[in-house]
Amino acid sequence: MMPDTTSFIDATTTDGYLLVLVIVLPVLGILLSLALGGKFIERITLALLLVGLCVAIAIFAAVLRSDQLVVYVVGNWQPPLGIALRADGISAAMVLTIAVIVFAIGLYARSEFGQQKGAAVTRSSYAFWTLLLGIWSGLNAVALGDDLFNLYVALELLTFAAVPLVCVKGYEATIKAAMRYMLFALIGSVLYLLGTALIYGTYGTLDITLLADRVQDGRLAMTRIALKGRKR
Amino acid sequence: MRLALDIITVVLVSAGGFFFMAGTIGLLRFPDTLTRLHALTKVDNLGLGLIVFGLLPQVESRLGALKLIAIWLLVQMSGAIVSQLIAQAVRRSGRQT
Amino acid sequence: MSSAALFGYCGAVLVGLGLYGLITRAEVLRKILSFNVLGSGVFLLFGVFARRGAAAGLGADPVPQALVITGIVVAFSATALAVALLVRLNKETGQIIVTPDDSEESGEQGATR
Amino acid sequence: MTITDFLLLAAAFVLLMVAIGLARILYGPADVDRILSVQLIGSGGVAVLLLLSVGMNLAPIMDVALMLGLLATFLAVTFLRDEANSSSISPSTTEER
Amino acid sequence: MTLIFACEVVLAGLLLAIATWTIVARTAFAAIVLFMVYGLLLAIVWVALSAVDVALTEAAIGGGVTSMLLMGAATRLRAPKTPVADVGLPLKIAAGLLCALVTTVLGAVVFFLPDVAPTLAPLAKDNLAASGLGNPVAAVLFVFRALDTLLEKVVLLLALVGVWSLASDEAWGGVPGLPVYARPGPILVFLAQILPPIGIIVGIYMFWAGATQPGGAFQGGTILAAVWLLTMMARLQDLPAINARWLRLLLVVGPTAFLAIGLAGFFIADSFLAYPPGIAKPLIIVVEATLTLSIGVTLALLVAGPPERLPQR
Repeated sequence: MMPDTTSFIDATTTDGYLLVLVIVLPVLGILLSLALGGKFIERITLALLLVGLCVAIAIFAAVLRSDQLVVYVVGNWQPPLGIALRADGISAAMVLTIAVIVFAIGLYARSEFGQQKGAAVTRSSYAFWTLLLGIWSGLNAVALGDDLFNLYVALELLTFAAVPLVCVKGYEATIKAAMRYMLFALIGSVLYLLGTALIYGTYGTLDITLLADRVQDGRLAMTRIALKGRKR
Repeated sequence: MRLALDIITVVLVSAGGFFFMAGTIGLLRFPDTLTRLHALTKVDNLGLGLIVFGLLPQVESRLGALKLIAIWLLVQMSGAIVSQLIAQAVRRSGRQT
Repeated sequence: MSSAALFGYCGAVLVGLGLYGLITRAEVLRKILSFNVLGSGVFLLFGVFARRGAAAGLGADPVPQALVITGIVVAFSATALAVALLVRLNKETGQIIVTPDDSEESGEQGATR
Repeated sequence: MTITDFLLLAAAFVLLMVAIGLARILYGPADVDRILSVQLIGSGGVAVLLLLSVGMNLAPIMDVALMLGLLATFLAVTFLRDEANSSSISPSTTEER
Repeated sequence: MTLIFACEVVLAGLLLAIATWTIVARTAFAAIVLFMVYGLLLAIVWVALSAVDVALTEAAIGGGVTSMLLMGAATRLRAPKTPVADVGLPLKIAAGLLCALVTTVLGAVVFFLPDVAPTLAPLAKDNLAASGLGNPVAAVLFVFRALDTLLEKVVLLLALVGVWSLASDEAWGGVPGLPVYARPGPILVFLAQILPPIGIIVGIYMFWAGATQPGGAFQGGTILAAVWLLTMMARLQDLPAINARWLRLLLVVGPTAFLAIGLAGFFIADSFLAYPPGIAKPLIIVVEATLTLSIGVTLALLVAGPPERLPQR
């Protein structure tokens, strides 16, 4: 099993930069879409999705090949002070699945939200492609983030992209559904944050791997069980 | 010297506190919005003003003193303008009813 | 009782209050307001943990403080999105509440362009 | 009693006065009255923060006072703006009950 | 009982009273005014908890812009013909019990907290010099946990795209529907003329001070947003159409600078979002300066809402 955590120092593995890439790529797309006012947004998204798919495959291959975690310590600041991205077998598989599905959605959506050549970008098309990028980024961050608060930001990223997508067509029924979704998401996010606060107040770290080691038997046993899956 | 400054502070801040109290009593006792607004402006002008001047002797750095006065001026000015706006709103609502 | 504990209890009450408002108020705008009260209660708990973690010459642990700042901005974005949805909902249906599912038929009609 | 104690006492007193005043204004009955509270928490909050800043010898608190004073002005304007083109469920200028 | 504690007890009592009132107030308008007072009070509470950075953010965003947003919503909503009924009494009692339980449990958690609190403060302090900043909170935001801050900027932008996406198809690319004065009075115009210069100075000061003492991009940006909104309300300035190029560039300049410097970290420092020693502080200042602008524009546009009409030619 693992050596004692106190002596363990996380290190970025050689393929670690791929984890950053797969989160940053969609962010790049979102910034471009805002800067260009939606011009070429469909082509940009599809191109990024293709690159992202390759990166996801590379991550999966790296995990498969080395049979170890792919780790990236952001800014070289070790947890608990900094944030680490970690990919184990499951998260690598998740990232790959996400990339495949989002890419497929992108291809499929071309018929409905595709841009005509020369025509001004429409509201629904602009919103769809930009928010799709947002969902993709959020999902990747959720799968790779190994920090409770980073996870919170990622979940919010996901929510804020998903809610407007529900009503991107603008029908009354979808707006009602989106409103309901939003209200439940609000409650969920704030209660998640409450849990994060309590965990930080008790254990003084937000890093999930460190937490899994710090949580002692007996107290919050369920949390330990929930976190144990991530333990090496 | 120190003692004299401290006495100035105590006197001015107490006076400021007194006007805060007077303002509150005014808010409690006055019958309508316009007179209550009048009570409130006492708090703004005299209460805060006296407290700021009472605090000045206690601030060591020149920058701190400058900031103190700047804050007072800002609240003073915006308070005066906002009071005008509120009074206008009161008059409008008076016409409506 | 320390001041941290005092505001800790304060935060606990605010969480309860916000939750109560979220459940019982029907108007969406009031629900959003309650969410903000609930959120501030949670932030306050973070603040209490930060205050308790005062060390190394710092008045409070900077990490929870930074989390709260991020949290406040995120909560604001959430409020903005919820408000925009509400205004649109109001424009479509004339309601300021999310009507229960018995009006689903009218929703279907809306969906048929 | 040191000067620090005095300033903190003054802060507590002003806060108490502001609290009572707020309770009165927020009670209404007209919405215009409620807008006065923005003004009161603006100037009262600034006074409390300045007293705390000097009393506890923490200069950064003064920045919070500055922020509070500035934001209170903006907010008062926002409320008055909406008071002006009152519609739907925005402020009632008439009495509630 | 010390004097400072007496202060805090008054503060806590007032805060809870106002919060309760916010929830139970009868009209939405009263609730929003109460919430605003609540937000400003909360800023004082954060000062009492020695978290001045948070106090500034709470006063600016939590109390300030959020109330502006809610107020704008209240004016835009058309009241329904039938009065709105809240849930019935049995459900109210059940909800009350549930919430009382939640409060009790949380209170117990606070009561039974261990004597020695876990903290990252020493660790943050030890690494403060290496981060190149003097303000530990800014160091956490822009150095240690920079990824969170970067993603949070994306969250803000996505929320804006989400808000815009709620426009009607015809108004797409048009002007936001911020309710403006039909005829702003001379007093308001006067205020809108003298407050912006002061606001801009304070905003820049907040961001500039942020590197060494409490303050920073959020707080500065919020003031800029408030100033801009004020001039638009007073009709000194037209609302921009959302497809105006300058507007879009301002929106993304901060996050782009942040991301670009972060990516440059791969090459010039040893990691993504790492800053090379020596020039760390200037780089972070550049990031914060551009972020202040972007945050200001984003917040103002979030308050202004989705586009509602096409710009007049």
